[in-house]
Amino acid sequence: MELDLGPEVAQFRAEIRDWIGGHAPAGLADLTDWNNVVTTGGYGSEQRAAAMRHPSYAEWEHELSDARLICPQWPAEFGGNGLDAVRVSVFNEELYRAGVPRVVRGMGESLVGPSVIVHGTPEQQAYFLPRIISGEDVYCQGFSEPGTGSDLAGLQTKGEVDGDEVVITGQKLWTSGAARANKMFVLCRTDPAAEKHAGISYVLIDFTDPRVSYRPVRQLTGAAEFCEDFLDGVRAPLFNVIGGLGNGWRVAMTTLGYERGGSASVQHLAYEREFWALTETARKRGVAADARIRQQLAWAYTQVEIMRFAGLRALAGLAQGRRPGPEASINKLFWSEYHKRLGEIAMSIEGSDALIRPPGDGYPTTGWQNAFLASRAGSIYSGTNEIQRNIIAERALGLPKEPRVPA
Amino acid sequence: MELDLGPEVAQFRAEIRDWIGGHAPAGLADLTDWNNVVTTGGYGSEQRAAAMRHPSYAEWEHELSDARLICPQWPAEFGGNGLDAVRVSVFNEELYRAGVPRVVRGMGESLVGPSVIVHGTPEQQAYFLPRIISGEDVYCQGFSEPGTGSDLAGLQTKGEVDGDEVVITGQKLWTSGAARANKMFVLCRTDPAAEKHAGISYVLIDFTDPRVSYRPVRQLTGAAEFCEDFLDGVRAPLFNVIGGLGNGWRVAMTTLGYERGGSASVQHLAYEREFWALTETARKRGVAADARIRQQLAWAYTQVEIMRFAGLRALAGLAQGRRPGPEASINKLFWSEYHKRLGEIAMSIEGSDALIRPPGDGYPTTGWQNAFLASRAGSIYSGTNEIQRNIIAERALGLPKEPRVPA
Amino acid sequence: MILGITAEQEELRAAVRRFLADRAPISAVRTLMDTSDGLDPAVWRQAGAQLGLQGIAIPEEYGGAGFSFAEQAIVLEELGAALYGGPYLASAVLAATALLASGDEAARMAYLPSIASGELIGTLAFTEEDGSWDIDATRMTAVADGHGWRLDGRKSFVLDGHTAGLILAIARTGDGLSLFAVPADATGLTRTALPTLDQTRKLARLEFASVPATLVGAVGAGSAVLARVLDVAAIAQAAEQLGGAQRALDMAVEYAKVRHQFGRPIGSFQAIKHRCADLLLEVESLRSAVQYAAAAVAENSDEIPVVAALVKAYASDVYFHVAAENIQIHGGIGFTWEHDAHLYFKRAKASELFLGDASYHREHLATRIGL
Amino acid sequence: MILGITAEQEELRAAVRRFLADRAPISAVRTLMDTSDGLDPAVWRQAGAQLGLQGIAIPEEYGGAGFSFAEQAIVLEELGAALYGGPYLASAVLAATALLASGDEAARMAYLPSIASGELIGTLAFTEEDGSWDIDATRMTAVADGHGWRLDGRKSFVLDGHTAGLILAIARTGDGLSLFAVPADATGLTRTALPTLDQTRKLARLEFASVPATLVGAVGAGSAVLARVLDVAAIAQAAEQLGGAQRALDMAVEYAKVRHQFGRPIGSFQAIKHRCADLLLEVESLRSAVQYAAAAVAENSDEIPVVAALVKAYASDVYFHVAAENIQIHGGIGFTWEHDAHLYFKRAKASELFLGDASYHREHLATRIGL
Repeated sequence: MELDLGPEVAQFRAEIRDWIGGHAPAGLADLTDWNNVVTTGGYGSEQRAAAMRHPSYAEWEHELSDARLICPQWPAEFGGNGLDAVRVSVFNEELYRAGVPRVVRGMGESLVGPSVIVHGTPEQQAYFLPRIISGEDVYCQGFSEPGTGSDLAGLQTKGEVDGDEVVITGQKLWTSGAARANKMFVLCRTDPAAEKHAGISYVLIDFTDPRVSYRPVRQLTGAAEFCEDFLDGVRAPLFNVIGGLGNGWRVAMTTLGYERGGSASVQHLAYEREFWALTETARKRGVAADARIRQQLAWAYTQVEIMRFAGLRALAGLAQGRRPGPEASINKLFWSEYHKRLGEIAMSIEGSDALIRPPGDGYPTTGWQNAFLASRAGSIYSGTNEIQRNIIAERALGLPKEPRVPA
Repeated sequence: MELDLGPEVAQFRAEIRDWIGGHAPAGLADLTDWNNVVTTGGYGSEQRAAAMRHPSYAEWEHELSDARLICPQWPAEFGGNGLDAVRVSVFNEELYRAGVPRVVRGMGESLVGPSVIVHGTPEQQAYFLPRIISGEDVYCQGFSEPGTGSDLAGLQTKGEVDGDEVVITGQKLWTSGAARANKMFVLCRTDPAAEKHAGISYVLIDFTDPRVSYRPVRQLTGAAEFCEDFLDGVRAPLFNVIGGLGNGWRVAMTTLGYERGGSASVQHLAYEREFWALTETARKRGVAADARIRQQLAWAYTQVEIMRFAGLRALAGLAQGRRPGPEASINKLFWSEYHKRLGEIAMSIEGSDALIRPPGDGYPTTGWQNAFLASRAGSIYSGTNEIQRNIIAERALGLPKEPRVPA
Repeated sequence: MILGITAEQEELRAAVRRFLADRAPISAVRTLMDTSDGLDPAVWRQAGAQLGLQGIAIPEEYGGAGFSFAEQAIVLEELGAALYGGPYLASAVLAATALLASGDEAARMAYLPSIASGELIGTLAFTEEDGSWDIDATRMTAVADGHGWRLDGRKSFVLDGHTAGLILAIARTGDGLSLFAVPADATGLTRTALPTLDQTRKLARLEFASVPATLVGAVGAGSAVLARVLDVAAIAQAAEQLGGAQRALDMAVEYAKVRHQFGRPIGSFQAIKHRCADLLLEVESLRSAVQYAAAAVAENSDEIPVVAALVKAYASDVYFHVAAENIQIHGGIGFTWEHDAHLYFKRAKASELFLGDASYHREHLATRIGL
Repeated sequence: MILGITAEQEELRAAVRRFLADRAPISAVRTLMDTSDGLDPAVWRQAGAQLGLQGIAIPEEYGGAGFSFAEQAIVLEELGAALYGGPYLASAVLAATALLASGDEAARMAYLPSIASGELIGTLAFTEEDGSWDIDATRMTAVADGHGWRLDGRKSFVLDGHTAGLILAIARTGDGLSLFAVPADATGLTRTALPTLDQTRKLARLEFASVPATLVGAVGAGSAVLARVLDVAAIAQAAEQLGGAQRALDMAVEYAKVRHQFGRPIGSFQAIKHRCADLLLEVESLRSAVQYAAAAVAENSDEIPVVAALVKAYASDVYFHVAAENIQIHGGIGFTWEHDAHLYFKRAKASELFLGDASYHREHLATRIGL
């Protein structure tokens, strides 16, 4: 069943479908399962990379750029198209239908841009935003540190103001996309005397600076999608401090609020495809008639469908003008717990064969082995599920916070 | 397989088996599934009551009394037999083997007696202990209050010292066996100015006092096994304060330490019987071949067997002189969570028939319905499972306590 | 497909909630649960005449309000939240859906207007004494005599079977299963109220000894009608379960905020707090599923068989989980008869078992998605 | 039955633990897991010659130390805790048990002394390419020629099959399954190391092309021998799983005490604390079950088949649960290759799947208790 979002959205859908039909290079279609990257963290980046290597990609990028459909959710005054979340979803759906990738600007689009739009000065907006849209500036995130996992505000990276510059020294962790980035948005402590959440500043730095070094951190999957970064006196002009010195926590929180959105109605697609692949595996292995396996697959199907239903409901709510509630945290909890279980079901279905990896150097794995292993990260990164449960309990249910411990 | 507990215990077993064989009235055997009462809270009290109504019961009580086998774990100087936990277990096993009930003195035996033995004066010991052994004094517990569930030390019942008496006023809750009791052991606050855990006293009161009233609290099972008690200026001589004024918390904690013990190797028996009854039900309903039901029954069997294994291991540890560790909390968590799940499995097996109760006034239930409903209490009473998890984490694993909140 | 809740639907929800709080509060539920029919006729009539609840999803040509199942799902949710014990599911869902699905215009005209108004209580008798919810489990026979049909056999677990004025029964003919209408006072029909685990929901056993009956729809069309009714009933039941689950969660959260232990509200302890968060996730997920399933019925989508099995399985798990945790979070007081937690707990278990449990529906779901 | 741990057993445990910490620490495990045979021969020889670990449960008349399986279970537990990757389970359990169960005195005398000393590594090849752990799944054939027997077919998932000097293989003869001995250098035998999910545990595929083999025990006695070996192996595997689970829990608890977030050790948050308590319950329960099961083997009790299925199912669930939670409690660092948490996680999953998973063994258990 297709969602009825009212005549205006229907008209938008018709127009954007027309536009895509008229402009998308045929050769790009089906090259990329682009929506994989929305939630499953890293898994899918190879498909995206493949699409980006395609000769038609640049042409498609150009078309989208001309139509202001890169960062299309940004307000028109900042180079976007001012699409609301409903229209972004429709845009995503129509791209998916046409089988072409959305051209995204990663964390520049989803995190840095919104921060600059909300907290930046006109001069900062004029300088930083066009470079994100054009793809000139590619950002990676410098928030987490070895000592700060869930407790982000406990960060230790120093930012010393020296004249009209900030000099940043410290260690960051869990940076994805470091190799592709030329910029990093960093949280650092510019006022060590201030209260924990105060005294933090949000700074954009040059990631190609010689005082930046990084090394990949290998994960249990065998891949190394994250990096550990060493900032050794990196200098950035005060111009690059967003929201002013000491205001970084607020800027970062605004940012995080924008981290997920517009993907509601396409998020389930990758899981759906994965589910059917697993049923196919079960059939091939002759266990699709086993009552125990059937129960588990029916359970998994239910979870995937609920993602679809929840996405449609969220979208309908947005179309009716509802402000999003705790959906982001619930959604994160839901898919990450689901995917761990799915990985386990896949191992059950694979049985003894799951014991054996494909040959090759390093630690190559089968798709199911990788899903099983990679899924364990879902409940850890981007706010552990323990933190998500706190957020849900406090914000959606109004349960009291953990009492503050006297320091 | 039978546990080898060494030659001394083997000799004790042979002797006690002989003695039971020579003294147990034949008519009592198989009348009572006496070990049911050990853990499953109330369920089984009818069987015990049936045994107590039997004409041979008094004769058996007399025999046990002569042999100092009532409260046999109490030291000989206090009228017991000084049996250690291993020998109590063996005693229980041999009674079970012979099919005769152990004559127990309820909370007088398991809670009050040990308190008086550890904390009482010689005069108090001489006065209170023989009355428990003889059955003259039957105690019920006055600890919990409406405002204190897990947080027992938050109790509000007042005990005002007036000359050589304590005058007790307050409300108690969750008293089992109130109708059979003539005494109550009460925690009350004799010093309201003292710190929370201080200022509490442990007092033995006359439960037949006209200033005591109580009413049954009906449970969701339809039965009313617990009472709510109103103490309205009940007077007790200071002689009845155990451990001295303001020392009640320590006395109560000692008591609770004795609450479980000696039942390690017989505890599983009731669950075992219940398990086989459920498999029989599954067979009759034709679902014993259903792979889903088989998985659940195999799981349940595993849990019951683990109770047996854990009991044997605990007993072997005691025989080797090990001090008990966190077994009591683990055991409580284990059987209560197991039994909830077992109740649910029983409902699955009963299927539609579980929707229908037997006819009759009140809320009569089938055995499986009762198991299903009654099982929900197991994770609440006698220290909620949340509290048990705290105890296990702190005492067995050494994890830090919840930080104290500034009041 | 319309999803999400419109302003009109919010008004409907508020009106139903007010009505139930006023006329069928939990005190009334407790009084009625001790009676054999569990029904306050005045409240039932008022629900029909004043609010039009029984006929909300019945087309206007049959005397209903002509709203869609999306609206009826909201009514069901509120009834579930209030543990309403009257024969709504039996009459306004089972019987009404069976009549609509039968394609029998005469039967529709004969019964639906009075079902819609609440004057007539209908039910559907399909389960028999073996307790199977399978369509093929029917053994009751229907034999044509000169004038019409005669039913012989037994039905059990019939929702409000002893209270209904009209019993629609599934019986086996030489040409397959067929649907029949039997008035409550038919000769040869014996009705026995059954004591229920969930006292707020009434069931009956019906014995048919050569009971005269009227065929509804075509001979042999009963399987298709029953399949449709069971799917819609599963979704309706899930809507009720959602309402109950939401209410039980609200109770638990409310208590966790006010109950203090160790100088803190117990809801500030993660053991309680995180559990409530998980329950909210489940209830919100169930809400999404119920809204979608209701929309599927409203649109008569071909997804109905799949989402029916899916949502009934999920709702059964979620409601039971929430209702059980509600007792645990309340502690001792939650285990008492006086507290309402057990009423939700028993309704949760009973609605899980009614129409087949979660495992049963997951097996159906597996089959229906082609496994 | 002797239960509980004696002082001698505690000494044994301490000695094995010291030995492993010294000679097979996790750094060595990591080095060896990147090799194809996963074996440091010097450590292996020392374990045999100095500590007598390989022969601990082998009777003295066959060159063993003549202790019981209760002692061997302790060794296995420590090996599991250390993620020791050598062929202990293959040689000292699978091969030794098969030889003992075969009743073939000549074969016992021929192989057990060198297995006991560690000079010979044996293994048992029974699983084939379909990955089934059922006794009846064997398709490899053994045909008698003039001089002896010839084996044809394939084995897979053979534990240390490429490292072993002696392969005991189950093959189908006209008179049923039988056990055969094949030296590693036999003509026609091709051995291929397989890359494993759990790199600390090595598996191989073996191809037999008319390989000459010696019959061990009676023709047709292979089913009984294999049944016995599989039960003992399940219990041995469970003992290893216990060791791994205990170590993973220790890691999690230790980290929860030292890792601070929000100004507190994370182990003071109930979300972590209660989870650790639940894990301890599981590990302690598993310990009780493993001790009982080991005693059953030591006494050759008729409870073996039941407790083997029971303990393997339970151990598989528990170890995986603990190993998975260990990663979660460690957070990001627990997801890295450098941290050891993943080694336990992979071993947990691999030992769950090896010999059949929990569901498989619960089904066996159901059958064995007469369901």
